[in-house]
Amino acid sequence: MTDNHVPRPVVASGEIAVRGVSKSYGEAHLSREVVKDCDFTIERGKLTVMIGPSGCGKSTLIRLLAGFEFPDRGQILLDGQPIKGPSRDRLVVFQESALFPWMTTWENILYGPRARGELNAQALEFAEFLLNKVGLREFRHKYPTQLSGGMQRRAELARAMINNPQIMILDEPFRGLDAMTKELMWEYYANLYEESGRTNFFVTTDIDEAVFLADRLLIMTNIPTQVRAVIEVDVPRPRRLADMVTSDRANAVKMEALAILHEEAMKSFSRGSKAAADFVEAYARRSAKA
Amino acid sequence: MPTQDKQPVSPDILLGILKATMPFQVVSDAMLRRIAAISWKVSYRAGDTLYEAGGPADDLYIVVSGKIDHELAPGVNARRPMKTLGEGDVFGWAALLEKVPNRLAKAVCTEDALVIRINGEELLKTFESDPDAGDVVMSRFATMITRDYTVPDLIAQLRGIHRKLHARDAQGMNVTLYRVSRWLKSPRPYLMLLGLSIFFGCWYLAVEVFKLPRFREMPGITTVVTEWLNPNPVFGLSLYTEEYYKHIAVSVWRVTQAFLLATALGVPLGLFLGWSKGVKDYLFPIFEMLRPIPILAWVPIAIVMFVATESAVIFLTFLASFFATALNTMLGVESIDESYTRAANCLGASKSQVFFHVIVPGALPFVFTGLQISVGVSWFSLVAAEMVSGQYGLGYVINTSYTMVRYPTIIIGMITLGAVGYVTSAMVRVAGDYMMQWRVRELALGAR
Amino acid sequence: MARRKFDSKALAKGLFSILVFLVLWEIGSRSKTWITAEAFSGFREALGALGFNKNYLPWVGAIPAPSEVVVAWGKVIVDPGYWQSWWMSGARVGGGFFAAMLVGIPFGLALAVSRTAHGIGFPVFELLRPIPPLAWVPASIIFWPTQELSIAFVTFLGAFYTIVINVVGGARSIDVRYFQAAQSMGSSKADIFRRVILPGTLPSIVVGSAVGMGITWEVVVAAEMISGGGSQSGGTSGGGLGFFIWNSYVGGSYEQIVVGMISIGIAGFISSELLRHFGKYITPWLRLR
Amino acid sequence: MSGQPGKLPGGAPTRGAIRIEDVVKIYDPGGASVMAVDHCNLDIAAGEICMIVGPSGCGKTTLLNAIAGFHEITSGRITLDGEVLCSTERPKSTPGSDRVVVFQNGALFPWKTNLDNVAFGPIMQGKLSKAEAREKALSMMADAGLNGVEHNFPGEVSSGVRRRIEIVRALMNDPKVLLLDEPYRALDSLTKSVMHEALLEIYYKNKVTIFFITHDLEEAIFLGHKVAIMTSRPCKPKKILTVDIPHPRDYGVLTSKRFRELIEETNEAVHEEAVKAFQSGEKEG
Repeated sequence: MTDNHVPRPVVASGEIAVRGVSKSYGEAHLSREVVKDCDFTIERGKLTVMIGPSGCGKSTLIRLLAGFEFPDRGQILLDGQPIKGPSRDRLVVFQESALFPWMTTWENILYGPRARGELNAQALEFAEFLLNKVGLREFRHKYPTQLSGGMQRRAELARAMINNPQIMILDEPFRGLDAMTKELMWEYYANLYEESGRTNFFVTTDIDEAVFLADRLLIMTNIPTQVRAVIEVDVPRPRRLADMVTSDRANAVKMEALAILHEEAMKSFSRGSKAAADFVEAYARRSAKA
Repeated sequence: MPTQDKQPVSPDILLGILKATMPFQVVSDAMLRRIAAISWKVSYRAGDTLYEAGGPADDLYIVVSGKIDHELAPGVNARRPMKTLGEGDVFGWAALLEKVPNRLAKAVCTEDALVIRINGEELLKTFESDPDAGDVVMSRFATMITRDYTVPDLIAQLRGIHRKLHARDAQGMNVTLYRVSRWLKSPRPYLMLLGLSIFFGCWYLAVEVFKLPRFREMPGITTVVTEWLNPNPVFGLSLYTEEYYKHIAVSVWRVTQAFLLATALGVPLGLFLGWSKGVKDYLFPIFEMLRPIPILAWVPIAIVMFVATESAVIFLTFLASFFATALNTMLGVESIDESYTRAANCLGASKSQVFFHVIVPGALPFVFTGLQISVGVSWFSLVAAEMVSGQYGLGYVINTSYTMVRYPTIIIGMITLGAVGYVTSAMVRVAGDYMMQWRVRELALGAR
Repeated sequence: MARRKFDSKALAKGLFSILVFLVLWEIGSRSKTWITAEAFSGFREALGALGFNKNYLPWVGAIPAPSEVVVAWGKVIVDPGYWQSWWMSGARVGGGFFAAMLVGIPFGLALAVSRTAHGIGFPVFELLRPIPPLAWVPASIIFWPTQELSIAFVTFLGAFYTIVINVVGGARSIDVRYFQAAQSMGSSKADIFRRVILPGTLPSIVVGSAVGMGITWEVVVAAEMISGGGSQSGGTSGGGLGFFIWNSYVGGSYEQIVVGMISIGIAGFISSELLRHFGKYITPWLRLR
Repeated sequence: MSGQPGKLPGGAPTRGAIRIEDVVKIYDPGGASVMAVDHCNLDIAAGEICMIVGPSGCGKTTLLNAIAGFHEITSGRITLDGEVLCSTERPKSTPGSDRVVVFQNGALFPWKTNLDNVAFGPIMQGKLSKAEAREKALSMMADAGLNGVEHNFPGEVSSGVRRRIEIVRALMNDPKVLLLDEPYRALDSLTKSVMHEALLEIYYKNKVTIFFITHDLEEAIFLGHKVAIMTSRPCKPKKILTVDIPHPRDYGVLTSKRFRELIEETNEAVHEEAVKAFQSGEKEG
């Protein structure tokens, strides 16, 4: 199926500028700075990948970008306008599936249009198109628990794309899948991205995933999070896994990134006691619920 | 005697030194700088005695250069009492022990030495201000002492401090005050007051001011309170009468007996039901057959079966608790991940060891959930049993007050019952927290 | 939910042990002296020293044998009064239970959704909750004009607390990611309530109502016994199963007590099974897998 | 060969050779009759790190369970240093502290402190007194860089630390073989790479035979002396690869030429099985 069959608006805008953003959590003297003076730009139409040690505050950054929380200092600008709250322009695909367990695949995909009262023929047609695209046609009436891990992630991608967001924000979307399924998902996702050409912001801890997907790689420091290095991954698209393994350029990027990440990971590792990051993660989860 | 008096050290130099010592290695720079602020450098000549066993344990020492002979007093029971310390070694850790105000060892300088001295009290205070980091250091001290000196006994004391750090973290004045002030700033206390005043206000207005149709017969709040606080109660029961406490005591005693009996029988039964499929196959059907019968339906049979009313009442109270406890214990055992028992098998545990080290502690969270429910239902059935057949007890008070038309006493009985019931279940909760430290600490971290 | 495997061996074992139980019961009650206080006479001295009284021990001989129970049941089963008791109790349970659902679910949702409502309502709720429902019986008799209503009120109370607690707990434990996902797809507050909070709370409503149903039966039986079985009638008819038991006791027909107990057990079992199936039906996403 | 443990400092290990001969495992032989392992043959030398790679649910864990003694086999034979663990005649081996398992989701007892967890084995076997076991545990934990967490409960430390503690707990018993069942599956990949180095470090000190199950080819080639790529259900070796990258290794290996060549060489075989498993998984779904 090709694109001219589908009623799909062209995405033209979507550039995020993060300017001197800081954020801390915790009470009184127990408070900890999780993100500190963070500065970077997510360029229009590009796939920017952020990589850093686990629990380094990447998820906090995502909550800030999505508008679930606000920075203590600094600004986040979307096409020059500060972000005021969650919006369908910036769609988040979560780490581990956030498909509504009480809805079938079909209902999940249609959630966005239905919630906004835009459930029309066009939306249905687009949903049908997406369902085919992610290969879940036969599974439309299944509940998420009946789908395999890989299928859940695909359903989630479809649920996000039906909203035509300016920017897709993905928080370790393939975490927890086994290595083999994961690799299949990468090719799949890269393909979707290449077709749509919209701005994507992808967060991961997997170096292979990062190098394979990224146009631009942001490497973050350990907590408090800052941008440690930016690497442009100038490997031509479309990319295939087999080619990436043999590509010298990809390997050079991997080597460079690995050296930095290894150092950062070691830093967080040397502390035996529950890492500060774990504490902050836990705290953030708790306060988000309360 | 030191050849030189205490002199301040530059923080940067000290940072380097502390980073090279085992207990302080992993501490953040910020913390190290704070430690640097309470540290002094002191030089000794060969032959100087730094301290004798029994002397006051004030400072902690770190060797920068030179050699120190460190000999633990015989009373410490160390397996390796004598040790020569050099660069990077830490000694004088008696200053950090809980119950030891005095030195445990003798330290003599054998080669001109430069040492860093840190006041133990000050150091502990620094740890308390950042319990997370303090914890790591204390723990590393414990490791060091066991490894280098082999005196496991002392570890307990370090651990005591380490626990205290935890406790202080939770109850620390600062945090508490901060939380209280935040609570007061939030709308919650005022909403709570509003809610309670609406409730009591409605009660007052409906019964005593407007005398609404059906409410007129109900005892009003002022009547209840004056009766309750009256030294000479109109209906014979108040905070000042001996009777009142006797009823409470009788009810509490009955619940206690029934609860203890239910726990003593229910927990083992539940453990076996969950542990052995054979036991479960045989016994569980009988259990399931009897369980749907409401406890109160047992009342007449209980009266018939027991000659003494007292034991009938306890039997009924026991029965409800027993089912709750046994069932939850069984579920608890069944919920234990198979890999725990497998791991124990791998590590060479016998069947009975698996039972006591894995099954019992693993089921504990569910057991306590069961006990929590069990207290609740035991009060529930006690009240019913006392109402139907009993002399004394809060349920009896409520029922007879009705038949004797002492209406305010009914409400007094109800309130007392609620309060006593609340206290007993709180006690079970506290006991559970005490026995399951690991869960308390996990939950405090928000780990699960 | 795990698929239940039909295990014929386990079934045989279960039937065997139930049979053993019944046989022991039969023997125990027929012998009249077995497990009596007298059988323990050897221990009496020792127990007495510990402050025990022989009267503290159960006397199985006082309980009618299973065979007698079956005979009594055969007689009662043709009595329309017995079936009317079923009906009365069932109606009371149903009424109280549905009232509790009707009030409890919206109340619980309000507490869960609105911080203000929670701040005002929850402390009062927590204040009243430790008072066992049966302690309300006399107060309820005084307040309500008819005895029927007072029984219904206590029944309602029994299920109400459990349902509210479960609704509040369930709504609060919904994963934040679902809210965030919904928000980032542009849902309104009303939409989040309808499409996320409601279905997300449903499983705990089902659990809460199952527990609530159990409590309802307990309360109904007790209330019927305490208040003397409904307004008008005497005899076996009309008072509900709780009164059926009480009346059998007063009338000295002990076989009928056991018949009543078993009947209530069956009734409770049926109602909780019905509820379980209904719960499965309304939460289809939990049924699979 | 440069990849052999014999080249390591401290002499060659002499114990812990596992031989798997013609092992077959059929679940529910009467009814559904699902074949999990099909005539599997595998030789693991003493002190070797053997990586078992295959898609999830292919039957790798069945093999591990047979060695550990959690499940019986249908036919075949498994020996450890020539001693028969299980065979057609005696289908189930007895779990013992010479073969310790590190579980996929971790099985540190949450109700014991980390120290007591590590000290658990010798105390249970009655080999050491409580105090002695604790002392040994402390020094082993310190050697593995785990000081500072001894008196915490497992729930209080990060998952990476938990896995290291679990490995130390296993090594406390001086086992012949360590059986690891996808121990790093739940960790993120950066922590994982640090964990790999930590595991190798421990291995260089103890040189115990390691039977390591994974679905990650990179992990397998990075750690292993030998990599057995298994077929999707029923499970048996499809290809056995000897990794000739010299030990000791560090993360630099990941970007070396030889490493990439090995990945390339095996990628196809693994990918094929993955797609097979993926598709059959979808059908089941």
